[in-house]
Amino acid sequence: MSDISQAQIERAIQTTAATVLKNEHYFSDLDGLAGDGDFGTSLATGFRVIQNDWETIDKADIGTMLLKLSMMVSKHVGGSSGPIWGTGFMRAAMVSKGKTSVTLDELAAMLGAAIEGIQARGGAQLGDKTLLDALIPVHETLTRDAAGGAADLGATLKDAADAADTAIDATRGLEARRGRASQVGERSANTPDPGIVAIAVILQDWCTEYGVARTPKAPELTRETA
Amino acid sequence: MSDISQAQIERAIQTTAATVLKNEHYFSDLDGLAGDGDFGTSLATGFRVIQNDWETIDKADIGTMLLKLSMMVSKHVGGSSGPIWGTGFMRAAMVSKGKTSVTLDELAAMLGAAIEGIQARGGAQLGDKTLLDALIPVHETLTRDAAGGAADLGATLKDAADAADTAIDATRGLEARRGRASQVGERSANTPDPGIVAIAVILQDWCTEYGVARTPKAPELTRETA
Amino acid sequence: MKKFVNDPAQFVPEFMKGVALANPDLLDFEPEFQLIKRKDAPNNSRVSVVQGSGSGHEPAHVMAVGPGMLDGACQGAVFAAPPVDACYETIKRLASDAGVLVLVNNYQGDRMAWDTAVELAEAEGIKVKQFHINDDVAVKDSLYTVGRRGVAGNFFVIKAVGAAAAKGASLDELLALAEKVNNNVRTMGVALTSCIPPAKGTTIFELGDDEMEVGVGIHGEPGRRRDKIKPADAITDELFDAVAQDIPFNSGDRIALMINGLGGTPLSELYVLYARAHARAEQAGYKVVRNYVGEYCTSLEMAGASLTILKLDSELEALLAAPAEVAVRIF
Amino acid sequence: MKKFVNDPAQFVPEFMKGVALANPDLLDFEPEFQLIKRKDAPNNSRVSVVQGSGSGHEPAHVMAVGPGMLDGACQGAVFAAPPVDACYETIKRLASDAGVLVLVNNYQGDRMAWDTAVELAEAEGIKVKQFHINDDVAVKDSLYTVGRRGVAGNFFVIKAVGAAAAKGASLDELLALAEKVNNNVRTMGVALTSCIPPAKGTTIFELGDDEMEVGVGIHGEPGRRRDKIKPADAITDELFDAVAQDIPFNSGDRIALMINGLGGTPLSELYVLYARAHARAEQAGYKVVRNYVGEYCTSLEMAGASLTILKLDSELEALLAAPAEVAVRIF
Ligand SMILES: Nc1ncnc2c1ncn2[C@@H]1O[C@H](COP(=O)(O)OP(=O)(O)O)[C@@H](O)[C@H]1O
Ligand SMILES: Nc1ncnc2c1ncn2[C@@H]1O[C@H](COP(=O)(O)OP(=O)(O)O)[C@@H](O)[C@H]1O
Ligand SMILES: [Mg+2]
Ligand SMILES: [Mg+2]
Ligand SMILES: [Mg+2]
Ligand SMILES: [Mg+2]
Repeated sequence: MSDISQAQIERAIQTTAATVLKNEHYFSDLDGLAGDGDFGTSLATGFRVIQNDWETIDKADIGTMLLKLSMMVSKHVGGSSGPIWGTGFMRAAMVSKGKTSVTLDELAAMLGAAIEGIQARGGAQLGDKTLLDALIPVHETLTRDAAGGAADLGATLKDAADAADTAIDATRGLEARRGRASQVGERSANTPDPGIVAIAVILQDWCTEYGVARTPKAPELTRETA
Repeated sequence: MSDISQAQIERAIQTTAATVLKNEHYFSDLDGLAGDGDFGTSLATGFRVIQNDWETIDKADIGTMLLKLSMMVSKHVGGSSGPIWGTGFMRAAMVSKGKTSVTLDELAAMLGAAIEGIQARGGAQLGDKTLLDALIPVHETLTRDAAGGAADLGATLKDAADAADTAIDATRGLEARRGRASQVGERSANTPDPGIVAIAVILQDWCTEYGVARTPKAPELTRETA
Repeated sequence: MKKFVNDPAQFVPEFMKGVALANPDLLDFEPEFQLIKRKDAPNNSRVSVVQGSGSGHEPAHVMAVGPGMLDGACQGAVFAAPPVDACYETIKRLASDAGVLVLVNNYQGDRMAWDTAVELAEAEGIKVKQFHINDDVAVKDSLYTVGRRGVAGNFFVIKAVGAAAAKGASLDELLALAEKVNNNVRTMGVALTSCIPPAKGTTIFELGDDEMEVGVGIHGEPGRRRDKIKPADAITDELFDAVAQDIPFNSGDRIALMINGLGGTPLSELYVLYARAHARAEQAGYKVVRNYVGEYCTSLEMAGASLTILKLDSELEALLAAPAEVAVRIF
Repeated sequence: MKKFVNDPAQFVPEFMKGVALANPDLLDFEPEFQLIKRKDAPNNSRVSVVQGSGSGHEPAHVMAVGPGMLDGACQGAVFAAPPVDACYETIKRLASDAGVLVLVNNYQGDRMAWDTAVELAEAEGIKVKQFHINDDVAVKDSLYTVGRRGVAGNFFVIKAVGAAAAKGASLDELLALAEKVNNNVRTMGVALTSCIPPAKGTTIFELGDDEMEVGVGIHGEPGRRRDKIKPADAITDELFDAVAQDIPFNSGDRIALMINGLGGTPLSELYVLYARAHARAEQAGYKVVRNYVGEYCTSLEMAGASLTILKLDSELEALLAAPAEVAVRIF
């Protein structure tokens, strides 16, 4: 399978910004169920800056670009999302320094590094009902597909979106064990985690953007794309 | 026409108490239109005490009884209603001292004294859109009937109720010139004055209590009796 | 009703009891007359400054009792002037050889109650005078009515008079001082919601989701007009202009600027209003010497605010800066 | 939205500007990092005490900056911990030879931001320590989660630590003191309404007209349960029992008792709650040495209140009684 170009990654980031801004209020409403209703606004604040300053961002290579994104997040994004997404971009940047294209293997390594960084920062494990419950399965599909599982990038994208989508319903019943939601005990059960939903929505929109046909499963996605 | 006994006056006062308590929220709502929404509660506070302590009130004669009522009002009723109704009872008491029955002439004199006292206390004149705009016409009917206008007390009651009823619509369009409502300028126009309505409602209920047939005119009364 | 209340009829005595329990060394509470007074008042070497008014405006009026402020205050039910007896007993208990000054907010109910009480007290040889506070510019004054309402400017009259009384000013001097403050202070407010008096159990007036009442009274009385809610700066500008043009204030004036919350509006929003009001004052050439942002004269849980400007001179500046203590504290 | 707001995105910087304009001699404001600091800080002869948290809890946290309290505080958007950069710059600007103590309310967002900022600051050789405040008893603590939330008890940690820092206590002594206060303070709150974050424009949760959220978080997070609104005394009893049984407090304890308003509840109602809480404390044999009734840690315009008890000893009593000054004032 052919490498993933920096242009494709840039397009994915711009798509993500559009998705986050479009869903600002929806993500905040989801965060209101067991949290404090600011998730959408916090993310949107950061991606609005990224979108507005897009042209001026140093894109010498993938790593440089991701480092700049990490700095923008650290400057503008508050709440848990700031440190989490800022750390994620930062760690991904460190393993893509100097590269202007990456193999699927290298992309998986970037996500793996981001996951490790987020875990180190916030102490969450798989099953704690945080966005890691979406990112970790997605990382597995990337590694599997890199090992020859997928025909092309489209198929890989679909596998990733499937994994994130599945995570929504798989974690819905759990009590959160990290993040603000973990401080409300059983009141967090039977509400979807907004971070997991956000990852799934973003990947679904990536599929659409790259012309990959896929029917979403979780109600949060069908509502969203509806 | 036969004299009015103390028993009849006591019955009128008890009827008044029942009317005021029954209309507490309605009177307060009317007061909310151009005022502060406490008229019903203020009056009810006083008449609730009068009702509860009724047996223990010294009723040696009409004057003594009215003086006691005046003192109860001064102790328990706040807002403008306290000084107004307290002064009214007090002045009526002074001209009925020692009496256990009064002629219609004397009853008119009692109301006249109450009106003078209220005017002295609050400085309101006819047309200032206060309960005096009901009491003064009522006083006129009493004097007229006392001078041979009415066949019996029932007819007199009806004349009095008519006068108060008429005052509601006659003053509705005016801007208040005394009381809290006078401090809202034209915003007090086209709202009924709660004090005037209260007098009319009380007289209407006296008619009912004494078996005098009468069809109320003003919407505030028809609503009320509805 | 989204309120912390037991029996609505007991709401006022219950919160007054709380005020007394929270200030055991400072205050005495007499439930029979809903009266709170300084433990150390009256003091025959100085004039007693008292007030009495309807409840629902906390910290006005009973929570404004303390050294350098009021010597005592009685309360009526929510929004109802106190009964005549309560006013009379307040004067009586705080009667001082130096006299008693009653600061009355200009409402007919309060005036009639205090007029009666003062007549009774004078008949007993008590030296007592009254002053009517009327700083609300919302409704144009008129000779034919009761005149303007007394609202948040009340705080400045109490603060100045209380400080002067503590320094031993005479009854006539205090009366003149009250008039001076009242002549130099103006206020206008705006409501975003109506409050709900506990005993009434329903709102006093109905506002649409996007409506505000400009010039509202602190009892929910109508003001100048109903309007659509505007951005905070536009609202502040309207309040500022109405107040500033009334006296009028002039460039070079030294002023005290107050943004008073009506009860349901959080501090953060009050400071948004203050930022604009302060900027407008500077543009107008006023020097903001003192500022007050918080709740001074409220209307239960009404969402809204009022803006007050007081023109200062060296005498008033010193009196406002003088130490004072009231039932409500931060530390 | 019944709020005084211009552009919701500018709500926080605008009210911070108001705070700065109202305290020109006391405070500096840096809009870029939504940071407010004492003009006279840092001072190398004493530890700087700082905080940083989401907005919407005013007067916490930026309005708690002043002599004897915080040296500085940065704010995030409403209910959002400050960005990492703001936390880092706060430490940097208040770096003192004696060190910097960061008082962090125990939320994951705040902790992650400060952890990152502290790492960066330490890498630059700045002496800095953190302490996590977690006084909310609403949700049972658990090893497997982030632990209890930090709410109104925050005030007591700031007051005690601020007073000790002013007296020149060392960084380690202040850390120990913060832990002592935190170990002896407990809080629980109740909401009668949800608030509306300006940027969200809608409520965080939906409550029926007759419902309350018992144990609510100061960001509108769920608490122990949804229930029908009960009489004020019954609500106070539930808060009191939950708090009193947690440490537990014992007969003979000397305590500070706080009734904190969540933003939309008027003072009068808070004193109704205080009256009951004080009576319950006396029944339990506690001696109420100090009391606090008002707004200390709010949730925008949420109608509701929290009850806090702090167990005192002579050291804490002296520190609470020490003079202090903050941006919000009465006089
Ligand atoms: N420790 C953590 N590790 C990874 N993700 C986390 C952690 N804590 C929270 N999250 C994610 O962040 C989301 C909430 O973000 P946000 O609303 O910005 O945080 P806050 O609770 O500070 O308001 C949650 O839905 C969850 O997916
Ligand atoms: N000066 C006055 N003289 C006679 N009646 C008055 C006067 N002022 C007010 N009233 C009457 O009292 C009524 C209002 O009573 P109330 O609500 O107790 O007064 P307040 O305005 O103090 O709340 C008015 O409807 C009016 O009829
Ligand atoms: Mg959140
Ligand atoms: Mg009224
Ligand atoms: Mg009234
Ligand atoms: Mg948050």
